[in-house]
Amino acid sequence: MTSLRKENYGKINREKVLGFNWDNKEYFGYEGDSLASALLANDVRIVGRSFKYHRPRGVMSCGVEESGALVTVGSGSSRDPNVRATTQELYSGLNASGQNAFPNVNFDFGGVNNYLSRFFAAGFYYKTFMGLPPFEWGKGTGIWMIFEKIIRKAAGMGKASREPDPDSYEHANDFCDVLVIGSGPAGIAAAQEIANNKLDVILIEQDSLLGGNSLSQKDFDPYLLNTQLKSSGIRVMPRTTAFGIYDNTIIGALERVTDHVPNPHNNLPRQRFWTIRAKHIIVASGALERHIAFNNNDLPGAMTVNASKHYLNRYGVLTGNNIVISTNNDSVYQTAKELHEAGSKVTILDSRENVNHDLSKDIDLHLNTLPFSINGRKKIDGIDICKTTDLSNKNTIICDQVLMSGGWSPIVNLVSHRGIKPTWNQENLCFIPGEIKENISVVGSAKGIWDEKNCIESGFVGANEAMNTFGIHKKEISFPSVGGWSNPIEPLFEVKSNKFPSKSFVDFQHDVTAEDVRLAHREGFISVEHLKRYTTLGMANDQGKMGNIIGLSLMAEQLDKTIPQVGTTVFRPPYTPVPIGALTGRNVGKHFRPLRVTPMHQWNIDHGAKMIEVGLYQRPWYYPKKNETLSDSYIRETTIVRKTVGICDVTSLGKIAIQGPDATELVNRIYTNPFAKLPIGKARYGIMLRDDGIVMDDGTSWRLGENEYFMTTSTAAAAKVMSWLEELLQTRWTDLKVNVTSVSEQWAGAAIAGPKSRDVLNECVFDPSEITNDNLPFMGVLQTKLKDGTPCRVVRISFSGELAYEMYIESDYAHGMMDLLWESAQKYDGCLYGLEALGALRVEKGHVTAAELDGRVTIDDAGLGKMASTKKSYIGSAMRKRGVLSADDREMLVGFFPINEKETFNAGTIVCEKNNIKGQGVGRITSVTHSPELGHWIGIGFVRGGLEKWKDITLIGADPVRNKQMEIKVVSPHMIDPEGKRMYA
Amino acid sequence: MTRFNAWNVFKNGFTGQKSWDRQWRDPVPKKEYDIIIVGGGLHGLATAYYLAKNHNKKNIAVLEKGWIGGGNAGRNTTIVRSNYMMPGNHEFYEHSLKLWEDLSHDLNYNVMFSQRAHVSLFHSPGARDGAARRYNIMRLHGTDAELWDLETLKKNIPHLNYEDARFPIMGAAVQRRAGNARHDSAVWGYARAADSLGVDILQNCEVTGVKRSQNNIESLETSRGTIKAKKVGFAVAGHTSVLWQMAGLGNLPIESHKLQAFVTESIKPLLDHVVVYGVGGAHFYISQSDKGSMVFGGDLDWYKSYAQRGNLPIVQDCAEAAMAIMPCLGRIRLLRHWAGVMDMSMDGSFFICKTPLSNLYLNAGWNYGGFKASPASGWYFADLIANEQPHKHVQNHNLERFEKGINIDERGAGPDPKLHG
Amino acid sequence: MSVALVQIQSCTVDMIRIKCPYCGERDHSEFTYGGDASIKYPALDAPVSEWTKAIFFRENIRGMQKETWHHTNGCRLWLEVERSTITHEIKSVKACHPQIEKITKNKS
Amino acid sequence: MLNRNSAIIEKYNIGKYPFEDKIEIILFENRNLIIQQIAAWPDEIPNVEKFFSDQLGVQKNIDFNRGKILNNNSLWRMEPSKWLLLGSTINLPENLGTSLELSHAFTSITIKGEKSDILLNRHLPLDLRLDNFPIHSSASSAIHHVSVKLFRLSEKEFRLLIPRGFALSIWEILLETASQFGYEVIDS
Repeated sequence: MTSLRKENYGKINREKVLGFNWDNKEYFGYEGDSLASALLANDVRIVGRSFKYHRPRGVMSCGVEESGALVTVGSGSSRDPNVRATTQELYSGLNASGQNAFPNVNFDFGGVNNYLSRFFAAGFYYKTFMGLPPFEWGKGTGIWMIFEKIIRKAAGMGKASREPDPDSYEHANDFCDVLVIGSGPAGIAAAQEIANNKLDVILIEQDSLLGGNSLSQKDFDPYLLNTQLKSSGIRVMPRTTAFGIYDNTIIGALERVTDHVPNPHNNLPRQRFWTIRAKHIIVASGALERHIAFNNNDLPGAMTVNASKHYLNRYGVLTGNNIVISTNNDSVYQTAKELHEAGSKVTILDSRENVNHDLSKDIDLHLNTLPFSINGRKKIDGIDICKTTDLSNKNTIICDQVLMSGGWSPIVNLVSHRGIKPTWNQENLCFIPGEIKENISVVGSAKGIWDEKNCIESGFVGANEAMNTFGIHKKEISFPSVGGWSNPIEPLFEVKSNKFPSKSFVDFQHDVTAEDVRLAHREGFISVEHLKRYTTLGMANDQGKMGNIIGLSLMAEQLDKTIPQVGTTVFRPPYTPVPIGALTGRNVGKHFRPLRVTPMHQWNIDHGAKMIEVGLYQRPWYYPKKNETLSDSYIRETTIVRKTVGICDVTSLGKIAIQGPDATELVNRIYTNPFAKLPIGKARYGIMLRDDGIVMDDGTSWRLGENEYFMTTSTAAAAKVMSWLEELLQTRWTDLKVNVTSVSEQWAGAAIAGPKSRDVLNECVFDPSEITNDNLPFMGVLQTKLKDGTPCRVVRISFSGELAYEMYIESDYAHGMMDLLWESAQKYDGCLYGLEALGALRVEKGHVTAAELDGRVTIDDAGLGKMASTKKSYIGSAMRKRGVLSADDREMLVGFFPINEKETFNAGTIVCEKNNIKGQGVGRITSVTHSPELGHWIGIGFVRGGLEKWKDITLIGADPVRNKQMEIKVVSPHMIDPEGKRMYA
Repeated sequence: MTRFNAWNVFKNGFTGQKSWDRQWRDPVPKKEYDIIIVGGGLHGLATAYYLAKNHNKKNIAVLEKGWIGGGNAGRNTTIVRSNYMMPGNHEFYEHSLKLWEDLSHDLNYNVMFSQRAHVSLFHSPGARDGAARRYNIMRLHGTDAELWDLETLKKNIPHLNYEDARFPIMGAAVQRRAGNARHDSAVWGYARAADSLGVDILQNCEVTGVKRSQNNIESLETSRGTIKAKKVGFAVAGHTSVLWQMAGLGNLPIESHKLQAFVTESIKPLLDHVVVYGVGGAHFYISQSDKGSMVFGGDLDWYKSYAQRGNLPIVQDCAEAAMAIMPCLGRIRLLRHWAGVMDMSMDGSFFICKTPLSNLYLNAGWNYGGFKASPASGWYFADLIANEQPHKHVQNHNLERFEKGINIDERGAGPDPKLHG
Repeated sequence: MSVALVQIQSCTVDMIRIKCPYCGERDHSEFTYGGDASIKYPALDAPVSEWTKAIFFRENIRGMQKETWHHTNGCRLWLEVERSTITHEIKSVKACHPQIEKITKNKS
Repeated sequence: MLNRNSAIIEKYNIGKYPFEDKIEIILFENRNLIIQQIAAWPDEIPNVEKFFSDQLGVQKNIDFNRGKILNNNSLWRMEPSKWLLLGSTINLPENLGTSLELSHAFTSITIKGEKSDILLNRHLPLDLRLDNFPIHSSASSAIHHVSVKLFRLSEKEFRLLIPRGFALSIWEILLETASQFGYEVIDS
């Protein structure tokens, strides 16, 4: 193995030697190296395998367009597949390996595909694998799925870790006057000019070093540039890729914070996802050099010309000793000179007839010459060349590297994200950005300007455009013209081979060849999008950065059209792929959604609560004593509530303050039942309907004063009801003088339920005489004080059917209130109860909740038709009885008992007639519980025609997904104390 | 036409792939057709195919304003399932799934339907019971459906977030026969099969006007000239309202909303099922394509739109959901995302029905369900057009159901199209 | 025409910013989309046919439409936004409530 | 009266948490802050403004999204016809509008220090550059899907009002982000 490093070249720090590991072998590079340059310097040529044919691939570029050197970095949970070696900065201890190969990229069994490639033409998998070969016998998907398993294993590129990503990521926002994307000569000129005019400039550069293509120049100093820019007040963001421009001059950008650091500090995120909102954007994103499609143009050692210049001048790596450059344009001549000066033998094949260039005699220049086929298997042994006029007459040149330049493509992706169609420039054979109507300017080679001086000039023009946005008007100058080569470029996209199957690659990673494109055309895939999808051209990780234009030119040739007639393909964000972790930021794990807790959350946990997620809330589920299961626990809690008293956190209910002279009118219009005559100091249970007459939510409203109500909603619908009231007041009923304010967070609430609840309350309040049956009757409301003087609100309300109250207190006092209540309740052998017991108690009473009100149920279905006033109009009153909504055979709320009282059942069970256990059945069970009082399981749910129809008829509860089936009977949903004696006690 | 099979693939390997035919012709529009289907997406192509195959109709054209499959057919996450429970909906989607099961053979085109199981996670006992209701109804219709407890789930998909998930995973509702398919090949397969039965597929043929009498459509103005038709079917999800207005028919119970889809870079097999997740306000589904990309999607983009483009906050939302169930995806990179325009109906269910015009038929309102529905959609729509009577499974899938109070709302979300995502 | 060629529109991604008349310009993710602002809701006691038309049958405009947005994570105003359903370009924003609209009009 | 209990007490660990020996953020909770919402009927806004001038000595009408620091309290205009009075309560005559105490609805946190604006911008999509968000500005927005209200007290000092039930979750995520700058939690 030889080092290809050249003394006196490069911007690497030779003082700092970095050890790294490639495919389990130790190598050395320098600070400032990319993984690609370090591998090249160590003469590691095969670094990857292609997607389909598993052909050996080497480094083919020096940037984000790379589609050959895709590697895996790291191991274990930090394993990062499909990393471009060309953009991965080298660090000490970097551990990288080849991928999509077994056992390794140097020798890969998958390489056998290469020899079978004649069968694997575009779309071959649509034509076979359906059934038994050779004639696809069979039915169904069985045979395909056997093939699929094999295909899936062979496909894919790198292997992902299955362990959680250990790193953190974050989102970040910024704002600026002008955002400049790219720090090449044009971007720098623009940024400096604008900063000189006192505007706030952010400069984004995807590389670790500033300079863009200047980095390929021998004497360029990126460190000096950085100092200069910072001193002019420019906010410089290196290692940051602008991957998309969105509406309103907003960009999305990815900053790689620690990807180049050996052992990053835990406090630092690995990457940041920036959303930057600018007033003007200057795109100076540069251009990419294209390759040329010809036979074997993918062998390790084949590379773009500009890449080899970068490797020489930025990294001090001379990539070949005997180099053949194939071109159709002028951009390669400077590189040829420098490669020659650095010690390589250089031969140029120029497809043009006449080229005027001052070249050293030691460089062979073949005009009118095309590359025909590269010779070699895993490395380049030579190249067959031929004249443009005679493809059959070939000469062979011995060489170890082939550089290609088929022209340059401005990076129009970012502006294309804005829907701006690129236009084809035939003179320079490239797409350039179309006319832009937003505050976006494109400068430099991204606009198709090749000459450095003109690029700088264009930067100034872009700066002027940006400053116009801010009303700063400078002397008008106009953009230099597109292009800038002294000898015109001539089309050279593909050199047709007579060999079959052809290995003229258009899209390297996906192994799409020129023949594939022609086959797709023959089969009728004549729109660009069809072609793309059929061949997978441009759908690899590089998104066609290298191959798209060649593909288009081949398509145009087939159709006998010009490239612009064929169209451009879609440039979709992101420009370069963005890790899902970065998109997610800190919203991972337990922070996926914010946790909402009640003010007595910690109190509940301290008192043994097991919690359960309810929307964003965590609520107490049950309070197990030692060794108790969920069902032990809720049955005990339910029993104690019915026997003495229990206390439950009900804070999660939505709470809304309704204030103003029209408060009564509002409440009366949104509930189905009348509220107009509710006295002060009383509460009422109410149902709200949607516009279409279906039940939306239930809750209570308490009248606190002449013009003031306190409304509670269900936990689930709290936010929805709040927005709904605001919508009604701001858009439909704008004449009502009412303010609505969410006070869900202001008040903590506890239910105190059971025969002893009044005794418990009496011990806690300042004046026990207030809490009597007369003074605080059922649905009475009291604003009072606890015994230490803390104000509180008490309402007598019951969802358990027992004598029960709810007490509300300002949230910061919630712990104190619970201490008081609990201390008192313990004296009566009371308990704390959770959601499960709450559910059991309400099922016994036939109270409906979200499990029943599923958005299809009418107020009549729910057995609450009596609450629908016929004397007033309210939201939904018109629609609630339309058509079949008032039919007799609707599914109506009922209770269910198992016939065999030892039997249990589940919610979600379908109710069927005995001899017809299929289809939709005649009903369903929505909520179930064990009823300690009745001594067996009970349920509520719906049955077609209601209780009347099915009384005394045995039905079947079918629950096949849980392998259960039982006989059941229909009963009234009010299963305990149907007269409500206890509630009014 | 050269049949697609291993033998011909092998033969062509030696003959330079020269004997493959065009997969569908590029005919010149005739002056008149018996039946014109507007819309060259999966639904339109499938309708034409079944009209020709099941009903022996000749002289059919499919009009496509761009290139076939360029709308939602090519912009979805390719999930195929039949876990619907409302009357009619279930029968319809189950029929569709059955058609998918043999579609490759039927069309002689590998649509790569992979019955890898659709796994719908639940996170609370309430959600489990809600799923049980749906999956019980499936079972009572003879469709496969099961509930997996946590242990079974862990055994099948070991690398979900069972450790520190914000909403702990408790189990899953599973349909094993469900899975995903290759969307483009379904389009091309239907096109090729329809074409071989004589259907004219007219691309770049945009309907620009509708010429009608009081009760009838007489002809369609198109970018390729006037074309007369005896019967016309609309199957242009996302743009139904536009055509409807063009035909002078007023408003529809449909709003256009957009839905995004995402793919990552290719990786070696990581996920062998379709996994679905809906909790904490998120709605999310993910699977891995045969090529190795993770394919995922989430909620609608919140607001009405005809633009085939997504918005950034939803991209972030979907990424969050992806990480929430598969925290190993952190380093996997998003490669592309795109959006499709959905025909969101007021109850989340579709329309296959007659219209106020005697020779116009409507196929619309596919909401999220369009891709999986396409074989059955074509099948029942062809049936409707041929027999002029709706099949009993789609008898309520008409425009009158709202005034009649007939509820086939799978979600119970009410008349707000954006909530049916 | 012998071939089907379509000039493909480039794909863009939205980042709608809504100029709230009270809070100023904000990302649309702070807002909740309401719906068609041109719907005239019938009287509460209007017949079923009128309500059916109002809540189920929508114009589904392709172009500029008036729609409501709620500044949920902001000042909680309901806004009437004039927005293109094709380009998403916003032409105007104002508060729905006429009196609030008057107060905010001169400031924004 | 019962003892008041902070919503973030469980994760309120007073102390210094430097990063690379630096501390660039200081955080503390403003416990027991009195918060009152005053909502004017839209046509009474001028009278409410006069009422503020009489009762609180607010000289000039407060513009949208601005606040006024008074003696022991401060008054902030948060919506076209709504203000928040922090630090005390007043009695608004019923004909002018409604008032409502919300002291327990929010957890108030002060964030100050060299990187305070940068920390906030990690979570808030608000332009906090001084020209665009001058001292005594306010804004309503959201952190991590949760509605918050932000006040700028000086160039590098902000106050956040977070809905109480979400406060612990938001506090944790803020500290997680702050750890890259180094932070100190001081007594409230």
